[in-house]
Amino acid sequence: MNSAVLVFPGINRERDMARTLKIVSGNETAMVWHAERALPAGTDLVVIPGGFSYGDYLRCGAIAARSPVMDAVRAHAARGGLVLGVCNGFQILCESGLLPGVLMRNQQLKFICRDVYLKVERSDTPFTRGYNAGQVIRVPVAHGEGNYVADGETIARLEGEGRVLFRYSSPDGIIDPDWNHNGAINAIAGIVNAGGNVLGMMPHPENHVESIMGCTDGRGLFAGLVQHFEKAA
Amino acid sequence: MRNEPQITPELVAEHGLKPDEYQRILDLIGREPTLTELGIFSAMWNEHCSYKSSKVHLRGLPTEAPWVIQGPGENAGVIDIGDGLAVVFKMESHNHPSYIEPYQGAATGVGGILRDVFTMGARPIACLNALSFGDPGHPKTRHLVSGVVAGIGGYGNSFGVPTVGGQVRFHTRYDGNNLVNAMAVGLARSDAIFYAAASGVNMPIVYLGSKTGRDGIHGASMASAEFGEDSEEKRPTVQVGDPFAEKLLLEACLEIMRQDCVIAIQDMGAAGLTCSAVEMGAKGDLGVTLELDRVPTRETGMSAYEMMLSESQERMLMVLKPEKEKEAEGIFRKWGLDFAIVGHTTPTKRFLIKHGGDVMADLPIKELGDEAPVYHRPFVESPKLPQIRAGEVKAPLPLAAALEKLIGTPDLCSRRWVWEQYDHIIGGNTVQRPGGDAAVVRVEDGPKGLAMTCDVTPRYCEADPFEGGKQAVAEAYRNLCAVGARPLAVTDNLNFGNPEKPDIMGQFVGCVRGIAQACKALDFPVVSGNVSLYNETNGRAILPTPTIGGVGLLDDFAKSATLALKNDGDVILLVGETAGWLGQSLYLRDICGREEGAPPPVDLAAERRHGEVVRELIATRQVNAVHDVSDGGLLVALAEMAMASKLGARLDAESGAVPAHAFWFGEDQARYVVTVAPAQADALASFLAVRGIAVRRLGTVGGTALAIAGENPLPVATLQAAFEGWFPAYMAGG
Amino acid sequence: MKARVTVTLKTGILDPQGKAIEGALRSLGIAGVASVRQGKVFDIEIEGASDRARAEALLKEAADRLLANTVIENYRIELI
Amino acid sequence: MKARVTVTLKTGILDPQGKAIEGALRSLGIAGVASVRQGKVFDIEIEGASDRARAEALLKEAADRLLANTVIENYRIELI
Ligand SMILES: Nc1ncnc2c1ncn2[C@@H]1O[C@H](COP(=O)(O)OP(=O)(O)O)[C@@H](O)[C@H]1O
Ligand SMILES: [Mg+2]
Repeated sequence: MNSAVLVFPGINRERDMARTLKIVSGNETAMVWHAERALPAGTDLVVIPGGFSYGDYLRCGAIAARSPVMDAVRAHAARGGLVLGVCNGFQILCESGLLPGVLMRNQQLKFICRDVYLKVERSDTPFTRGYNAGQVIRVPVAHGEGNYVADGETIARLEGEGRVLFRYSSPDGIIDPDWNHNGAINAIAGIVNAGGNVLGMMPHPENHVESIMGCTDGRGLFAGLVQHFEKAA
Repeated sequence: MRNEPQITPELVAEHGLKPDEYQRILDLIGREPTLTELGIFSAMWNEHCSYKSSKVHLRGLPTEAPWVIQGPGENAGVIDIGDGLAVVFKMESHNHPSYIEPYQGAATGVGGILRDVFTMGARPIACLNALSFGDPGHPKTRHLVSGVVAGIGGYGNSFGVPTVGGQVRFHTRYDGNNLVNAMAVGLARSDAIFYAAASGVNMPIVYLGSKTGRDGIHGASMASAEFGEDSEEKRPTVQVGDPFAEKLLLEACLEIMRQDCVIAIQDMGAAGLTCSAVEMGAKGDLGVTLELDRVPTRETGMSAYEMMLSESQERMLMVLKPEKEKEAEGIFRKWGLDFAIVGHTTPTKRFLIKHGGDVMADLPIKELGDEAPVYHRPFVESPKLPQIRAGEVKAPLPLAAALEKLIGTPDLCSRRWVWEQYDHIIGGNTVQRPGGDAAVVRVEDGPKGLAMTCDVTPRYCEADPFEGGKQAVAEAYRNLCAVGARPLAVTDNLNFGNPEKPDIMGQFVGCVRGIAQACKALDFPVVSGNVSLYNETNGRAILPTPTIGGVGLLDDFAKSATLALKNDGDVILLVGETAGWLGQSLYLRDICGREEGAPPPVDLAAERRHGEVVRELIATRQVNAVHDVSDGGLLVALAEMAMASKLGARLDAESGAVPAHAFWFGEDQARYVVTVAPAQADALASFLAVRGIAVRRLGTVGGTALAIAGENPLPVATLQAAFEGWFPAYMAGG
Repeated sequence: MKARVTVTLKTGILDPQGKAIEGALRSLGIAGVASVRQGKVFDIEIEGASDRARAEALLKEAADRLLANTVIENYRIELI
Repeated sequence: MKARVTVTLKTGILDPQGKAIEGALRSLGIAGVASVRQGKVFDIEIEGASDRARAEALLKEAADRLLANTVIENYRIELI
């Protein structure tokens, strides 16, 4: 799997992401500066990592979404290439129009860093094939603006088309406001585009791949992607 | 030189200079200073920059060890951890700014300390913070807690460093003077550490980072002035932090350092351009000429005075290798940062400031720093307080009820509300998150790990500064040992009241002597630090608060110990002696309503012996859980171990000479609780006994309650509710 | 020339900040506020003199392309 | 009654957001913007009818105590 991690000024989880990709795929990852206009040849997976691109100023992800490199990402996505946006990456994908909706401030207006539980809704996607449908995984969140909002029609479409891949849940997979730390509509933690090849999610699976973090539940996502490309090859 | 306003006694006083200090300036330069010069002197000679009240005492601190690469005197201390790696760390206060504007004050405090660390060539890998607030009932406290915590998180999260530990306390003596002590820890290659001293004549001095505005002019003087009723009026000096700019500055600086462009580098902290330029010149025995017309400004019409004293954030000064100028500039432009050559080094040892065609200041550079006044301020030792005898303290509540109450008090309850606002996992190296004895962070890809902690018990320091100073160091040492780390070095942040008062000066001197003695005894040198004085409002000082930040090393992070109980049936042992010391304990204060007595004495030899043996037990995997005993005593420590695991414990009743409440809640020092598999319990106990270390069996792990024989069992869930409840409920209150 | 662009949330879009402020005002004992919605203003200095039409076109472009997320926000431009 | 409270940074206070937006506009090729400073607006609905003086007092209190950080910000109240 050839992956490219985008680096915008203010992004700060690019090293976490690159390390994880290396650990799981065995390959080095290309780090792509925001001012680039093309992705490295042969890129299978584009990853937009977490952080505070442009300080989260204006709106999270707004300025980064308008960088030169994003045109290349749009083209990659249009060709059916896979794109993964995590946290700030999710925000950037929404701001760039690759995913619908927007991430607003957390309901209680505070930044929250903690482990949360995610219910994996489907396993028949390249991003979730490493999990079973209905499986609950534990991964950390670290964000102040992760409250997914979209208009009713969009939500209905997302739900109708099965495009919600991850939802905040209790450890037993129950969807319940007490376990939805940021107040997202329908406890949405991650969605894909209509083509199913662009995933945005708020939690950080890349921080739960090594046992030193006390949990490796995030590994399945990356392992699944690696499998996906091995199959394809 | 340009004629500026005549220097009047009022102007001198407004600059925080005493008449005799002004006389000293006149003697040094042989003429009346210009206003810009007066500003420069006031910045260099205030308490914050010159350490004039504390210097003579700080000399008593041990600062050396074979693993110390750089002790106090640079931007941060540096220690060697082997494998060609060094750890760079320091702690600094931003107390006054955080009271005036809690969010920005705390945020810029974090920004400042991060800059200190990456200025030396290190990538920051962790932050900690020690916070002291006024009484929870005080009308400003909630607002301050909320702003300070958000500010620390706001800066660190955006910058991208995990905030992994710290302390939070409440006491009415911080009502008008909350304390924000921020610590940053970075990692560098030990052969690529960068220093402030300039070298070479006619070398370009480069200004980097954000533009200069009128922020925080007089910030450094403010940090050295006592608050009065009018403190709210000092507001416009507040600085706003830009963590985004700082992140860019970090990446640009590290890149420029890798390209071997840098001769000397100094961040602009307190008294910005003045302090950084003087330091570079003075340390390198060189003069410095600055051309202020070249300084990037974001406001029009800034005077030389304003530029020299501005405390705009996210700025650096660098002496560049001339042949690398273009390369360096390219790197800074790539990161979108300002880059300007604003001066050069000279052989004259003069600090020359030019602006608009005029010379605005022409001062002897060495004297600005070295000839700052040094005071041997008079001090009186704090009176010794009587020892409280446990037998004379009545127990107002049964043990379980007292525990349930204590665990839900502001000082003992969970700090989750605080640290969940900090990204404590970014970097993917946080082996032990907040909530344990010390945070553990993996070093690069391992196997080494660094442990870090912040500690001080101000009520002990107030009751007995010397013992309190010792205790702060001992507790930091203990917290590091409790996770299995070898304590290497400390940074300190000495927060006190007005040093011109002999009793306050006595607290300072006592604490520093205590710290010095403990650091010597524990082989735990001080490599960096910061002093914050004049923390007083209307004549009332804070509790003496010498925060100690400790750093320790684990050879294998995977072997670090945690406090959570592990297995049903494990035997619980107490290492160390229990006399039942209730003086200054939280039990005495929060259960009995008495803030009294002498604090527990610290036996440094025992601390060292016990610490070493606990480390050995952890390294050889003989123990399953480890926790030190500190605030709240033994039963509180056991409750914390139970809550971390949801497992309970069955404890034997205390049947010895010590009254039960003193046994369970006394705050005797040098103690650890460890758990061990039942089959090894006897062997372990005799192993310790053979070494002359007091050990006693407390009971076994099991059940879902903390149950002392003969007492009501306290369900762990009940404890947990009390423990987790206070902070969110308090912060939600209106 | 100076201008102000005001960006507000479209009706129907949830405003968690506004909600929180309502609650905070109530707990401060400031009664009588029925609702709060938070928006942004951008005070913009435009280079050169006084071609109002050009300035408006410029601001509209800035608002459409960056300052507002037109999925959830409306904006208004005022030249001062 | 409806009101708008506009909160802006005091002159001289650093506005990192404004600075970043300036840069972004420039790199989007939107030329001609000399400077941007960002502020907040609060659109507030006040209960009850039309005592303007009372409403103003209420808004002033809300601004002083919560909506604005008067250390670094100014505010303006408009009743609509
Ligand atoms: N301001 C803070 N920031 C981050 N973590 C904190 C803060 N205050 C306390 N903590 C964490 O909460 C835990 C308990 O703190 P404390 O009671 O001071 O520990 P100890 O008694 O072991 O010194 C520690 O892990 C500490 O790092
Ligand atoms: Mg401890």
